[in-house]
Amino acid sequence: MGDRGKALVGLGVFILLVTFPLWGRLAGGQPVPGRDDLVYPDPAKATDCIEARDWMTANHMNLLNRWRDDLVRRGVTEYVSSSGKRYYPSLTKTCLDCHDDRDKFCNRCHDYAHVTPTCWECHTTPGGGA
Amino acid sequence: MLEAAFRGGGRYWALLGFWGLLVALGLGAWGRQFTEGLTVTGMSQDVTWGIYIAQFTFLVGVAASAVMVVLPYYLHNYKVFGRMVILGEGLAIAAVLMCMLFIFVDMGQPTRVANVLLHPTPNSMMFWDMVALGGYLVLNLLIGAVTFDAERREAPPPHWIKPIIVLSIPWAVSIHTVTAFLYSGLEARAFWMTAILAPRFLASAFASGPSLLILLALILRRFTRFDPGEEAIRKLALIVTYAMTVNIFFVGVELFTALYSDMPHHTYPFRYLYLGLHGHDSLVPWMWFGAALTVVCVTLLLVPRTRNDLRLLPFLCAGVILAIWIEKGVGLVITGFVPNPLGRITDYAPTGVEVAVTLGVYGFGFLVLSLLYKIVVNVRERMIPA
Amino acid sequence: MNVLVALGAAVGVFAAGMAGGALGLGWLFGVVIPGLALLVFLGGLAVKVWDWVSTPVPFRIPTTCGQQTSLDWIKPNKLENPHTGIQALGRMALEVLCFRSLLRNTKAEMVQGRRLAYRTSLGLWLGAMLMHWSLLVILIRHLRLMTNPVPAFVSFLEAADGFLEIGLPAVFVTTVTFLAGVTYLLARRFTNPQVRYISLAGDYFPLFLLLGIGLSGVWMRHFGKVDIAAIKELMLSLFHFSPAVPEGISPVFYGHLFLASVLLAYIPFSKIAHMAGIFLSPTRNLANNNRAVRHVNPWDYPVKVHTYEEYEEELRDKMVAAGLPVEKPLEKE
Amino acid sequence: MEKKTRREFLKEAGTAALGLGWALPLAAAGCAPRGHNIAGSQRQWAMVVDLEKIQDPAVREAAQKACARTHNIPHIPDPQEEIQWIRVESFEHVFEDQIHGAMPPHELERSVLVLCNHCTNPPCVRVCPTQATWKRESDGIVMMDMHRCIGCRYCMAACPYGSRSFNWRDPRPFIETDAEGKFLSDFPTRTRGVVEKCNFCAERLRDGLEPACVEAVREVPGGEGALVFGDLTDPHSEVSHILRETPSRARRVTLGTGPNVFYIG
Repeated sequence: MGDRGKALVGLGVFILLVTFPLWGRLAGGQPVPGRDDLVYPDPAKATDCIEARDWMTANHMNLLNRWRDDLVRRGVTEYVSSSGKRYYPSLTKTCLDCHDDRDKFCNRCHDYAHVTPTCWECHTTPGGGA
Repeated sequence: MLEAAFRGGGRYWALLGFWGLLVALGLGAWGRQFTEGLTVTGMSQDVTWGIYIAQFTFLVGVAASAVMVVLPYYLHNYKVFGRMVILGEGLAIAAVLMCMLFIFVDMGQPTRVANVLLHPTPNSMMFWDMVALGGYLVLNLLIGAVTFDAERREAPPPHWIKPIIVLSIPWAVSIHTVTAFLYSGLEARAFWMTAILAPRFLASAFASGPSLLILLALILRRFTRFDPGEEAIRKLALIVTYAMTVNIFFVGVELFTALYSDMPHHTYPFRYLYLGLHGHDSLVPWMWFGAALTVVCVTLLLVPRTRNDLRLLPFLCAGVILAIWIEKGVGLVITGFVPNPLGRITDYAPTGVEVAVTLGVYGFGFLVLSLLYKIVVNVRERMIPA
Repeated sequence: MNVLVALGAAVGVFAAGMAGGALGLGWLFGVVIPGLALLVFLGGLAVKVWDWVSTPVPFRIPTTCGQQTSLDWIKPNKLENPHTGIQALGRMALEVLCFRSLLRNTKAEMVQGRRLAYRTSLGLWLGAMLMHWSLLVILIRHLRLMTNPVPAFVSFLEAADGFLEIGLPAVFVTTVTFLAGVTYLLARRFTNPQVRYISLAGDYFPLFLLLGIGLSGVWMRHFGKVDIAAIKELMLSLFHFSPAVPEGISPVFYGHLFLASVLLAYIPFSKIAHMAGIFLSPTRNLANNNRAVRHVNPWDYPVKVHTYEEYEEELRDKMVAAGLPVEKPLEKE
Repeated sequence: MEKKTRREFLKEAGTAALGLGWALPLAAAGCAPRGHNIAGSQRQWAMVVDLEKIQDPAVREAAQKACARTHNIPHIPDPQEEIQWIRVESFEHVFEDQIHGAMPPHELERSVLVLCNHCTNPPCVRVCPTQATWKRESDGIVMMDMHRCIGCRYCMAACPYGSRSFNWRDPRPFIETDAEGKFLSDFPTRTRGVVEKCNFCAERLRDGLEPACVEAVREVPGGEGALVFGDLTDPHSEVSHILRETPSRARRVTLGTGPNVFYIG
């Protein structure tokens, strides 16, 4: 019957849409885009981050957010880490001292996970790198 | 009830299409403003507010004016306004939406707009304006929907709506008062820092809003079977007359205070408006045109024979609206920035992008208004015995 | 009882996924089950659709509620009573995109105890619109974890959805509207006695699944942060047919994924198959043109017909003899 | 009968409520903190500008340049979009309320450095709807939080000194860079759509340094003491000392904002 064809075309289109993530692979033929390995800062500068690595991976944005309010608004100039060490709460002056390459330490993950923070619209890397 | 908004002839759809076109134009222009920044506007470091905030100020008045039909109908049981009230509330809803959009498009960082509510600041009049406008929108939506639905079912409105209607009356006054306080609380700007600004705003609002309402009512009379009533229109015209007269009086009071005292910072803005200051006279033709329009309209409104002439009335109303639009939408905001704190004068004229965004916001407001009025008209037409 | 069964099932699914993740069954819950679920979903839906389209629709049975196309001077209602295929398409589009029939939901009331009046009840329509459209946006947004590089339309949608920078990471508008919609749809089944009476476990179960998926998603984004890069690695490897399960993915993710897998696999066998069924509803997708076009029964077989002419031919002499009138007189010999 | 009383009640309630239309925001504004006075801040940084010494263009330029480089301030040629933290204006414009017809022209044409006054009772802080600008209690600096600002420009309308600038466009292309294309300072640049202004070099004060302009004018011959910075609440500070000993003026003091940049000479 006439309508059967229409319905099957609709079904086909639906299946194509649902399996969209597959077609990029078939069309472009790219290899499995896995992550690069994590890069750690120069051990000469530091061997530990201010908090545990896993915690930092998951929560650094909230830590930075708190720091910005603490430092800019509340005048808090010290962050005491859970290990009791004291740090100056600043993205530019503390974090970027060790994580001194934005491509290596920031964008690598952000790009992969498609996260677009606005930090870099204003903040620079140490030495004024845009 | 909502589906009634989509029941209409070709002319109605053409109207909706026209508003939709304006909205699309505005969206495109705003997209450019969003990506490039407010540099695409005519505003500057000296004149930091322009056509957006001016339109917002004008439209707050239109929104507040709904009180001029709500108050007589509900508090004084003035039945003549029975069919007009819902039109007033619809106009208020559309006007408040436009107000909010005008504030929104004026922001440098629109994505952070939620900060106003995330960090409430009671000492800022802008915070109160947001609260007042939001509350007024909710009140009018609720009152309009509930009372109109009751009317449609030929049932009495529920009792709980009464106190809410009473609340909406001072709320209407408050939205325009707070908007005036936004300006009049600034010691930096002599032109705005006048205690009579809020009364002036209200007087001009009660002239421009009801004028628009009369125009809309006349349009509905002409093109639909729904008639808000001749007597209601005449009463509104009387309200317009009183309000406009009071408005002229208030402006006169302002002029006297400024010119008789002859304090430089108080006279400069008026000279800029009506004579031109140091060669800056771009607003002068506007202002004199507005003044002449005001005089003509008020004179013709004061004479009962011309006021009650329903063929002349739409022109008088359009004149009043235009005169007040010039007063608030052109003169008031820009002139507050003249001269700047360092005594310099910067002229302002909106750019094409600004005008397009402004048209887009108006298009959206009138789209909403058309849909709301279509519902009213369709439902009412069905209720009229054939 | 129905509620408890459905809730228990949904919680059980989530717990199973969590346990699977915690016990290191990443392969089972991250690769095998989602893959099977997708196959069951697509295959099941295809079978279902095939079944539907194979069922003959001998009659035009659109349900209409407007003026039918007839004489020139009577204005037809093209969308309520479509006359052509295009008009039927328009009607379908309004139904599929705007849930138009839900707008007809009315509530009857006695006015002052003596007169019956109806009022529009928008709750169901609003709740359904919020839930379905938010879900669509959320699904498209999830493509950021399944594609690399991420297509522009996904980025755009994500940026628009997270326009209001509330919180960090920003709260998506659709997250809020989706949860609000699902919560309303659930609450409606609990509080409205008539709806509650007709609700079965199969009505509650998908809602609990959706709520569970939404809440676990919110948890992973805003509270118990998960390793998003590892999750993306897993998803990409799946879609590249070379599955690899990275270390360190939170059990909550496996709970989330198992919930989604169960929902996916459940669709073809449940009421959620309306996502395909709505297109094939004969009361909606047909043009009401019975009076203008002849529709022949598709399985019509040739019926042996004995016409009056043949009857008379056979019995003419007897009829004439009996004095009955005949159309064609007897031939004189 | 009953109906009439209810209507009467409504009428009265309505009329009474009508009066509330203006009262609510007014009451709120009245309850709001009336700014901070010096006693409220633990300290109050202040600056004294020596009009005589800044008549030397080199001194003024040094101050402006140091400011721009320290804070990555863009140089936008269009004066209507220009960002200025510290700028040069003529005496007659800065002290418009203090000039009179008998003043000699050379007096009126004197150059004055103007910057944010870090008012004791700042109008910009009063009007900001998001607390993006506030008066810091620890030292009286009127701060600006670029993360919080929504770009409504209400503070610019409220500032009686024109000390605030809005980023009409992305400032980055207009910021001075070195040969490698790097900015001269690590101070964050701003994004389009936010308001900015002089912050008395809060970030340098934190490190125990003086504001950049104060430090820079000292390097210029004859510029020593052109700008003096210190704590106004400390009677032994240099600014307190100068203001006790020397006649001084400040901008638009009748407005009651309490400016903390003073002018001598």
